Amino acid sequence: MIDPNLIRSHFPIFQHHPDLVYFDNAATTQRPQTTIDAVSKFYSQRNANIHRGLYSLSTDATAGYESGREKVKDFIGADTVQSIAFTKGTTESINVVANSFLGPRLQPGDNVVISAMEHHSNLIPWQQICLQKKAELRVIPVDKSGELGINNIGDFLDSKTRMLAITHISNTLGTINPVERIVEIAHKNQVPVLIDAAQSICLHPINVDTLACNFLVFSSHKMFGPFGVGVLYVHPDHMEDMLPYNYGGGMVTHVDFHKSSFMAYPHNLEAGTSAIAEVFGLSSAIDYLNNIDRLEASDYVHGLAHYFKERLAEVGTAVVVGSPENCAGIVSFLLDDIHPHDVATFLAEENIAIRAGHHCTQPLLEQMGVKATLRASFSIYNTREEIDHMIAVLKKIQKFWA
Amino acid sequence: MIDPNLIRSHFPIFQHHPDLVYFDNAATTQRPQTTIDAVSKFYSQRNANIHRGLYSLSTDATAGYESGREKVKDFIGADTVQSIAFTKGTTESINVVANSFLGPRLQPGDNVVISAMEHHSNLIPWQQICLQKKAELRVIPVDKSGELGINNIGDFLDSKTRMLAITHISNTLGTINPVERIVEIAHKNQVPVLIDAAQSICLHPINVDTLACNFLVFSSHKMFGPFGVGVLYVHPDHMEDMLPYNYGGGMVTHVDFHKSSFMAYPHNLEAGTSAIAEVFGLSSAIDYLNNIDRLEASDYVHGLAHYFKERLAEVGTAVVVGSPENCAGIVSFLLDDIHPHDVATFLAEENIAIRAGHHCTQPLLEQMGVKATLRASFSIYNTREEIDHMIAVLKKIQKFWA
Amino acid sequence: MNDRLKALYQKVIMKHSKQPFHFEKKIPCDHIVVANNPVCGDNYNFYIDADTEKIGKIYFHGFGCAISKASNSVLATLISNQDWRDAYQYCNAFLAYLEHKDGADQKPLDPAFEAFSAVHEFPSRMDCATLGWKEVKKFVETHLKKEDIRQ
Amino acid sequence: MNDRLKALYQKVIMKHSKQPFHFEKKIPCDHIVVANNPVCGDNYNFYIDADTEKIGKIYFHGFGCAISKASNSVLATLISNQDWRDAYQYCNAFLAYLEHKDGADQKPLDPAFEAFSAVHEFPSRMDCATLGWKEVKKFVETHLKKEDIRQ
Ligand SMILES: Cc1ncc(COP(=O)(O)O)c(C=O)c1O
Ligand SMILES: Cc1ncc(COP(=O)(O)O)c(C=O)c1O
Repeated sequence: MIDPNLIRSHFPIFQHHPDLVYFDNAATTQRPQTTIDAVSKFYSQRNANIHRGLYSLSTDATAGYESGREKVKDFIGADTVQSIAFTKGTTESINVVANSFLGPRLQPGDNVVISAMEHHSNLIPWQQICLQKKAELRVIPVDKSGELGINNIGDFLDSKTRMLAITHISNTLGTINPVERIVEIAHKNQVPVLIDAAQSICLHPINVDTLACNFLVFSSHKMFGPFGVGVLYVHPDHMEDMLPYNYGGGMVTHVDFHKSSFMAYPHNLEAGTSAIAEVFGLSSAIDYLNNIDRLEASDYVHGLAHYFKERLAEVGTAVVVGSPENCAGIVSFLLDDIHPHDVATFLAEENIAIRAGHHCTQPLLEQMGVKATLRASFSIYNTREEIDHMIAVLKKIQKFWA
Repeated sequence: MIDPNLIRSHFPIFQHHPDLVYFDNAATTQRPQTTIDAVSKFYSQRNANIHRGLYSLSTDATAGYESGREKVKDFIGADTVQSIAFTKGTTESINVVANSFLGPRLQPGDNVVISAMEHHSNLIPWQQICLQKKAELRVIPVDKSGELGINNIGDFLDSKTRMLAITHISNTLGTINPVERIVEIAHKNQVPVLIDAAQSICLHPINVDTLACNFLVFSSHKMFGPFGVGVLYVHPDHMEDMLPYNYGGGMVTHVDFHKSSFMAYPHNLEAGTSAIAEVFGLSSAIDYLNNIDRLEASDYVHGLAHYFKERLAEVGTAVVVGSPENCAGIVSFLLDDIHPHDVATFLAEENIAIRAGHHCTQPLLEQMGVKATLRASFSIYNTREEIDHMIAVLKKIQKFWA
Repeated sequence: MNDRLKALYQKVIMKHSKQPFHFEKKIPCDHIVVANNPVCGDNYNFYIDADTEKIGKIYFHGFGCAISKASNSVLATLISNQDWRDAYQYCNAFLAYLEHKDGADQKPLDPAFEAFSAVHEFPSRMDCATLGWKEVKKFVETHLKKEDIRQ
Repeated sequence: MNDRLKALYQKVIMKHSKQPFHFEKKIPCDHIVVANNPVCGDNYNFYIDADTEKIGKIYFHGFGCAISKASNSVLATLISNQDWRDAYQYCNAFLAYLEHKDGADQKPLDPAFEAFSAVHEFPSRMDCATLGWKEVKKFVETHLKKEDIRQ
């Protein structure tokens, strides 16, 4: 059983702001003390640069960094630690795949398929490489409920499709896409699949081995880990295809002035000094996640979203945007015709932190016929009482605005 | 006056390893408690994502992040805060300039000029863009002392030169290049200049306004700040020329499925969630540096290097590699024909942390006629006593090897 | 509702936001000035008639929060039919008032500014209140510069 | 010199590193095996004569630390003139001995391995001691696979 109050006690932000109702977990989660300590302990006790040092601080830092890679590998069920590259985050991971993998194999007339619910980070990199290579970007639409017509996905794929990039969970609508089915359909058509796990990695157990996706990307800061680091998983089939992205120290075998040779993936993608302390922090966040039952945790959080939608029905003309059957702990909604920014400002005055805006999904909102929404996104430290509080405040706002 | 023992007390690594002699500051510096606390305090008390939040945690985080930009601006004497983009580090900053600025204006037959003492990070990005665009990479050689013939630099520049990229301080030889003169010469030839300040930013006051360089790049982790963040300074003349590098959230004005428009520099280069806590840490590191007299500090550190070279003369056949007149706190050397790795292992057993290898400057070492060196690099927490200790150990090693 | 909120969402603002002045896509017109904030999604057009002497009527239309709508409504009320230099002075004064520049918050050039006195306490909402004014100010500035050159 | 160092830089190692066995660019030869560690810069070539039955003489040359040089010198001593399968077994046994695999550190296949028993205590030097063995093992493996296919 998830005990939100126990969990809350692990997150020092709530000691510091006892009244904080933090419903902006889709933007970034809070960090448990253990993550924070892992970072500061690294700097206080183990700090050194990695890979080339012969003294114990450096070999120890190197071992810790590489064991972070191992930990990520186990966390997502990858076959080999060589599959895991550390990046700056989801956004960089996707740009790397678009440029280092797809770019060289994309011909004029080819196409790339995404869905209409993608975050800008899983849209623009594909859009731009398609523009550059005169390829076509195809977009699987969403229906009114905020779902993809899974049965039609096959229709978007053909022998010229070079990539299908799709989010596991919509950061705006909460839709959980049936990624297993999607990968199956894509592979039937010989199309490689990138899964954007930014929103799912925290509480949804993912196993890349059974999922069989070709690429998986996510950010540490959305899973109780530090900012500044993320992951790119590349299936062993494609590891040799990954070209370098940035050039610099730490990714070469031999350099002379007029030509260089590069290490194999993942090292060829880790040019320059890595976010070393951040990898220690991410390792610790994974330890934290491994210590909770993530199936229970996601059930708990989905339950909060469900409860919130139920209670929202009481608030007169409030409307939920999208109603996917399979829905994560993320709810977009509108309060009458009050602009989301005004509502968010009122909520903020009551210590309720939620987002208002387009959530980096402008085209999706356009499809849904809205310009901006309020978005409440829940995590394991949130409670029904907090939701009750928000509902009460929403009612007050409505009254004030009437 | 620099009091190394006082300074040492600010760096918790030395409480934890009282016997540690840390002479690997060119690889990464240690962090003062204030930097470490700034990061953990951010996570414990102020953590939120920036830019789009309307609640106070987020507006406060945004303000802190942007005041970090302001602090960097003041630290390097930039005219406007718009000049400062946050990147992953020096390596990424250089790759950005090579691709987002230089790439589109580099024609077949054009050339780019670097020096022979560049770190791989300030070499390979230029080499690769030149290979791709059929342009020429010209290399200003170093002489036996490890200096550039400053009087000949003009000879390398012509009307086809599109960039001069040069390091302020050599990370291998310690050479301090006369960057003011170099910028002058380049500008007389209408050539823009990128200065790699990775090694100088910590203790050498730099003013981009008087230096008048076009680009300046450096990493937080080499100036007492966190890993995972660095800086790209772009002169206002070129801000409009900077194309996006990664695409994603936070850098767009309008997005639809088939085309996007982007914000102006620096925001168009900060796609995805930034290293927010790391910027807070970097701000705090700059506060730390602003509280010491950096001219005195660099004098002190150069004095340590000078003292080390003097004492090294006692150690029989030890040789210093390079003897630049103007030398920072970095010394490369060899002990007889004992391989640097063996020496470094012996030193490590006596708690002396130094690097052995090519220091990401393979072509430079080739020019100097060596394959690897030992490198001692000093900072303000180092002392002459530590150097005495190292000299004693070097003598022991020599004896053992004899 | 706490006092801060009451100060921000004053009656005047609520009224302007619910019944904005000259809220209409007025085409044709002499000039269209776009006020667009990509970060929050606010998006307005100002439809401006003007001759060399002075600005005529200003209409506006678009999407944004109550604060931005009220602020643009007040803009349309105050700047319509102003002489170019007066319009410039008004824009400057409004922005200075909101940003507490040089004690400008003490004495508003126009009493209508006072409805926005609390925005300063909500840094995240400053853009909402100032965006339209900034863009219209730029438009007026460009005209004045051309004038200066011509003279 | 502490005991750890004395154990690492034993007399045998110092001797091999100062006077390596078959340290010579032996060209022509049947095969050249490259052992290159980009991280530390170690760079050796093995010059190997061999027929279908067995490996002949192994020479080596290149640049690296005392540990790597001694390790490659021992390799040249032990693997020269071995039958292919024995060579493979030796390489495996040496690597297992150093990596403490399945208690392999208990009983070395060859007493010459013992000089390297302390390397395990210096994780950053493991690559130095194993690089050459790993590359030669790969070379032998490739030969054996071809054999298997042929049979
Ligand atoms: C001169 C110089 N340039 C560039 C770099 C690369 O910096 P980073 O690894 O932080 O990207 C370094 C440090 O390794 C350096 O010393
Ligand atoms: C679904 C999705 N994809 C991608 C991203 C981008 O992640 P980041 O900003 O950490 O690069 C996000 C988060 O904003 C997201 O929710």
